[in-house]
Amino acid sequence: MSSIIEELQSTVKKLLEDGTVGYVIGWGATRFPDRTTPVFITRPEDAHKLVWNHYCVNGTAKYALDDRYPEKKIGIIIRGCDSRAVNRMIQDNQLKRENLYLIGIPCDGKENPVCEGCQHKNPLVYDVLIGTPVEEKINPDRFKEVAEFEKLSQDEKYEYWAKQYDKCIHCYACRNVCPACNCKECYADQYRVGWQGKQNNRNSNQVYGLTRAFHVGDRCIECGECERVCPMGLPIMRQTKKMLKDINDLFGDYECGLNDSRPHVLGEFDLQDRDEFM
Amino acid sequence: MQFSYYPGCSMDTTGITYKLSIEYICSKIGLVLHEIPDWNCCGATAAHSKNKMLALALPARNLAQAEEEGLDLDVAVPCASCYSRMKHTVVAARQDENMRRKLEEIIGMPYKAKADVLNFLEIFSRPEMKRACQEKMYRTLKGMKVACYYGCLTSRPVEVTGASSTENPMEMDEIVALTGAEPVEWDFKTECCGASHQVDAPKAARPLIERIIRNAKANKAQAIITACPLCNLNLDMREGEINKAKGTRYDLPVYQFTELLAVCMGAGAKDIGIHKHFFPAFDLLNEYLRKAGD
Amino acid sequence: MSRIGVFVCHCGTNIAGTVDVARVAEAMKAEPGVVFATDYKYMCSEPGQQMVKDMIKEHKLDRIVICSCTPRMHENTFRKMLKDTDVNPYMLEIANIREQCSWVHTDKEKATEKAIALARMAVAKVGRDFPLFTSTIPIHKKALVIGGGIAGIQAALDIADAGYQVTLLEREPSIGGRMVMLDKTFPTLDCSACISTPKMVEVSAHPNIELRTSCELEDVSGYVGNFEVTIRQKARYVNHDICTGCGLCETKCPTKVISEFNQGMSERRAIYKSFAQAVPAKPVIDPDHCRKLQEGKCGVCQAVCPLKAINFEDKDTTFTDTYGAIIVSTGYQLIQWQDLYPEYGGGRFKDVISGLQFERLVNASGPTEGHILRPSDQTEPKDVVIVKCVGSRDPKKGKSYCSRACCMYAAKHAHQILEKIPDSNVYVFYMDVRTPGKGYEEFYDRTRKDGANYIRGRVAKIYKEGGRLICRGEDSLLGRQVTVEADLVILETAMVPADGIGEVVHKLGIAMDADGWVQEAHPKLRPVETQTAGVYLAGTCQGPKDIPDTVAQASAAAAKVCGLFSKSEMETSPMTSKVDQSKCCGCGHCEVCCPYKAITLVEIDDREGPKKIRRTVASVNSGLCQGCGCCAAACRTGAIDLLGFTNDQILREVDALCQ
Amino acid sequence: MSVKRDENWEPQILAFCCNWCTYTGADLAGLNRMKYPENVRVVRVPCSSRVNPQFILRAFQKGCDGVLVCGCHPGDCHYATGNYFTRRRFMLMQRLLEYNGIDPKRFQARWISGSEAAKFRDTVTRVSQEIKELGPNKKFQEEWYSEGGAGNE
Amino acid sequence: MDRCLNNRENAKALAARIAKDAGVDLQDCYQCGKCSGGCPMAGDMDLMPRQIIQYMRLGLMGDVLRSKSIWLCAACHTCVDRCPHDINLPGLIEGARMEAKRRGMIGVKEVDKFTDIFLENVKMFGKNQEVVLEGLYNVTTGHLMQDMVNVPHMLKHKIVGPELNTTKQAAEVKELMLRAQAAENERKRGEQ
Repeated sequence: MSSIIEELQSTVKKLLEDGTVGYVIGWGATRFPDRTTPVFITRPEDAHKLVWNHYCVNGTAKYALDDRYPEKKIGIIIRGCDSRAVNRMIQDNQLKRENLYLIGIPCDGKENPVCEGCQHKNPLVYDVLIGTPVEEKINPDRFKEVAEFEKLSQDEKYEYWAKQYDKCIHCYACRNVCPACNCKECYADQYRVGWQGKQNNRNSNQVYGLTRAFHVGDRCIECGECERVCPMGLPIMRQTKKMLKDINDLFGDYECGLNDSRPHVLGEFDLQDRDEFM
Repeated sequence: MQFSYYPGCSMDTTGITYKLSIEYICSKIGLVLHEIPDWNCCGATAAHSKNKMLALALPARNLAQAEEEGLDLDVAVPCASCYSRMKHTVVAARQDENMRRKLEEIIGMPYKAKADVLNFLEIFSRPEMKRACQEKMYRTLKGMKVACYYGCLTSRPVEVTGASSTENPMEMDEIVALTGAEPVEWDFKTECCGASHQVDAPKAARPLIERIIRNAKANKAQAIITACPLCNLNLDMREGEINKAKGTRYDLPVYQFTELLAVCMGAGAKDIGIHKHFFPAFDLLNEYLRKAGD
Repeated sequence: MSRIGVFVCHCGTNIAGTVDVARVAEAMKAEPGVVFATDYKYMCSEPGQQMVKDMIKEHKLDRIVICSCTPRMHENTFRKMLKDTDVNPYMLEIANIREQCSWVHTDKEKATEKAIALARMAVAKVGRDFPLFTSTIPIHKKALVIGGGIAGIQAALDIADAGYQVTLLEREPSIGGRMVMLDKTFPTLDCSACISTPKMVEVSAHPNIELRTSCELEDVSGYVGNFEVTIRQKARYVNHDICTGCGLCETKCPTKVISEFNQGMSERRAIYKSFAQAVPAKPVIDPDHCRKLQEGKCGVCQAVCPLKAINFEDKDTTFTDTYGAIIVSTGYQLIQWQDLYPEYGGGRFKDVISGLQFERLVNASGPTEGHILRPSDQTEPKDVVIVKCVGSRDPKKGKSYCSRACCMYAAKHAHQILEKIPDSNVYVFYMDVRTPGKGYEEFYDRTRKDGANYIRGRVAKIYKEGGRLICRGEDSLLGRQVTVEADLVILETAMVPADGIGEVVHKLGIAMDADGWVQEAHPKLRPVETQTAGVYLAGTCQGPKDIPDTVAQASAAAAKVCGLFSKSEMETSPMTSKVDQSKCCGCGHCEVCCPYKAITLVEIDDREGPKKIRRTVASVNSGLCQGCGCCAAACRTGAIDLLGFTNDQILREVDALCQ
Repeated sequence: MSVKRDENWEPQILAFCCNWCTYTGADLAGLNRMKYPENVRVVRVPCSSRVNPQFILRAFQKGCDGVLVCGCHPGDCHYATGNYFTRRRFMLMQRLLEYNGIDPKRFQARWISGSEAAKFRDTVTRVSQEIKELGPNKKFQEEWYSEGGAGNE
Repeated sequence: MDRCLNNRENAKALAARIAKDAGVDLQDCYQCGKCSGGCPMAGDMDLMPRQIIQYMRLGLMGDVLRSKSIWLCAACHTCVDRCPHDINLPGLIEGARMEAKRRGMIGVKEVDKFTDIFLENVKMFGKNQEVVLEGLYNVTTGHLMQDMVNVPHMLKHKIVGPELNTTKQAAEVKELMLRAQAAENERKRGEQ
């Protein structure tokens, strides 16, 4: 591990020194040994502040959205999930590949339950790779949780979700961290059109939850950031994964953010699609 | 170049000329064949007409043995029928994980379906093999017109064999052309010779042989070339019978393509068993070797 | 605050019989924004309309709700009425309380409640209406016809005869297409060239037709009435303004090339006219085979040309013109059967030919001057096998569709052989004989009586023994294998779209079906239109068909164009999509689902903080947009919205319904 | 959350109908004086693909007991391809709603052409009947939870 | 025999099962006859390959199971290779043959005998012994003199000899065959 950190730090240092990138997004240490924080390294001499350990949980890619028109390339240290986020944001026309310098780093799972089911530990795109690729494993249980939940009765499902949304505090952390949530102005903030109530009550939260699921479900890269940042511990992925599962069942194998993923599952169609509305 | 090797039941008997000529070529070009230690019959037509699982399991035992040896080599199979059965097994095991596990259970040993199964046409079609053969050939059969007969099982079903063409393949033509012989254009390259029914339904199956020979003859071939012990035996053994029964005068010796290669590398008739052919096969070769020598 | 007027129609007793119209009007008075509400016997009548106009003045109404019959009936009537007032015609909503209320319900109480709900929805929606303005676009009365086969020729002539200008585009050096290659046409056995060449000449002589041969479509932009089309004129190396078509150059050219027109069965020169009756009747140089252009040597044609019309320096040029309408008539070609059917020899046998090759063989101006001689040895075949459905009705190797014309021309070929070679035998292998056309079944009957042997089954293999071709198949009516020895085999091969159709379709923004045929707007009701307004189609580019159908469709397309050209300008609906670029993030999800390619992503200048940036946003071409709103539902931000059916309006309607 | 069963209770059903097929079909039903329940209200949209899935949520929120989306049959869309997108969107939406506890009968999509007046009548009659059997929708409704009652915007 | 086409549900179910096992949709076939036209064995068949599909479609399974054709198929796959609908006819025939065998309906006894002897041979020796095979076949079918003309040549050139070439672990092969039979039975049951 330590040699990887050295390799990482020296790579970043060199990139900053030779001016390839304006700054680098990565992880830095905090006062707690089991916490890291996202850091923006702007000077070569700060490269040593980068860390790489079991607690590098934050997604790095979405920060690039705050600097869509950079003068120099943005360096991002990306794991498998971050690389899928980059791919997705490029497919959504939000980032330009030429504005990014991707420092790939294979990841064998972090202090985050979502990592257990990860099928893409190695970055899918990168300009430079730190360390050596790790073995990938197929997750046969990708939709197990959803499938289990589907078995409940309608009322049980409703009650479950109602309880969850009773907890929701409408903080929008899930939206802010999600790489698929990249609208310029979220529908939920458009009070004039009145898509969405401002109140923090069960119904308003339910509508937000479902709308969000439908808005991002077809583009969800399964990074699990939404659940990680949710202060109330809502199982948000369970909604988006339902969308993904149905897309897989109905429209063929689909995983988002891969190099060859279909960009618009809902913006395309097949004449042979199943027809249930006859 | 090295391969695991599954000879099949007829290589020591009716396929003897195929075996001898392959061995001769191996010795010349340094091709190494590792025979699978304790192989068994592939089941041929019999197994798959009675029992689907058996038809997959018999070859699986052989392939598993090849894997067990740990040489990590593809398996070379001279007989088209054995090739087809083995390839069926590989394809089935690769396509369906449950099937692979089931097969392991039946044969009682691990089988990962890693190795490919190759017939000798596929092997000799490789550029490096062609080059190696060409280097060792100093005789030529220039001008000898031959009809290359591929048979059904090296080409069909195409999902299993992955053949480039099921009607007019060219691999053997290209290999045979290295000897100077001239492959003719003809139309029965992949028509069935009825080998599986020559014993149990001779009346129905004999005409299949005749129409192959007739078309080869009509397209001015002087010999038929095969790449399978069964096809070869079938055509070779029955040609005389047909002449006798129907009063025809077919005069086409039937060679394995490896025999032509071996002869051009210097093999004598005895070395590769030219005299073991049912239909006289020596004179034609001799004539062309002489012509070229003059 | 809006000032809404609500007018409830009795429609005699049609509405008032089931709905308490007075109560509806009364209820509407309580709705926010409503300043006036009343009921009246016939709103659509002259006095009814006058009352609306009067009330607009009296109450300074700025939005109108009419509760009456379906908007599909009188929405336009009332919009027209509003044109004479200060109210914008699009500040109008109609509540359908007849077809969807009074006529389908019997309980007066419940029907009245529903009518009130429907009226309330309309009031809610009209409150969010804002003025929209139709624009008119001028129609440029000149048509472009792409493809100069019989379909293109017919369409061009029809439009030109109606008095409009037409440009006829053809990529080959001559117009005429496939039809002029044929010998006779079924079922009447007219000489094909005799009926098509006069039309070709007419095209070249017509004052309203600009003939552009050796030309290809380069680029298309704009929309109905105003297509900007760039056309590439390929280098011909012969100045057609000077050339008289004397043909001296052709006789002196030393290079021989396989003739495309005679389907590979004769030769032409490198400087050539495709065929004797070519239009224009002037040669071009085939640069791929010309020795001067390839190797820099020769130049004989230039030396012999008495008018110095040869110019080896000729280059491709492009020119741009504006057209009001476009007809696609790019036609078909035959499937490349050689690659697909190795069991039929895969092209190894010279005497296995396609139906089109046979047409040339039997044609008096063809390579054999109309004597049926087989290609291998120029002898007269005695036994001929005709194989139908080669490439057609074969989902694995060819196309799954039926090519429609082959049954008939197979019968025609059989007839021609039996007529020209009296002691010949013809065997037709068929799966079905399809003769749905005037005089077609009779023709098939006649061919059988001529002596053609019809064998029901598909040929499995064609092989050669002793100089003869042997066709083996099953006669499925006998239930046994049959073999037929033949001197000549004619394969009636499938029609497939002409090469390059994909590019044309892409440039025009129209659609193609799975087999590559151009997609019509509606298979039954709009068979010659495409989804793009102003682009029509004719002939086999839309699917296999025979000559009568092709010509009929060409005339139909021409009629559509003439209909469009009969007006000098057209009104466009203002109810199109509109992008709020300040909200748009440029993700492009709207772009991919637009069926009209009306949405494009463009870069605009913007600021981000102090920085000047170029930002990508969606942009709608309102000339192309047809107002379906698919984009609006795809947009997560709601940055793109459909005027007349905005998100805001529909949400209000839903809210109003549930009050 | 028990609600007393009102015998005279009528469900509120909202039907989004495309202008070219289903809306025309509904008009034809009127022209033919066919009868169907009064509780179905139609919102006219140009194409079924105009219907944003959020409209459905809104309808439930505001108290609808059932929602229908109707358009042209696949292949017959006035705008060529709109209903293929509708099909994809609402197959997913229906499943997502079911997953959140809404009975799929409460949200349905149907293809009804301009000539299928009888199909329109039968569809809305059946849907109305089905929803009547399900009883009032209590899920996702604004008024059940908001303190200020309905219409609190 | 009653040739009425109605009420053939059982036979149609059997046909459907065989078709499913072969991965065939019987309705794909439009009876073009390209299969029969190219079939090398068609000359001696009593039902054309094309007809087998039509008989199965109509539920005339008796005719199919009784036919010689299902025993004469050489499994050369020419039919499916040329079939415009890629119909796995050899698969259908294989299924029909197993079903016929199960019911003791042997259209061509010699073919059945030959395969049985072949497999017995493998069970006994692990490998197939051509001499034993041909000998046993001739004896059991009564075609005593078949192919005997070639024997002198073979003996003279030592193409065949008295010594047997067997798999050393022949017992292993035998067990394998028993297990395969059990697996096959299980597979069949699973389908029904």
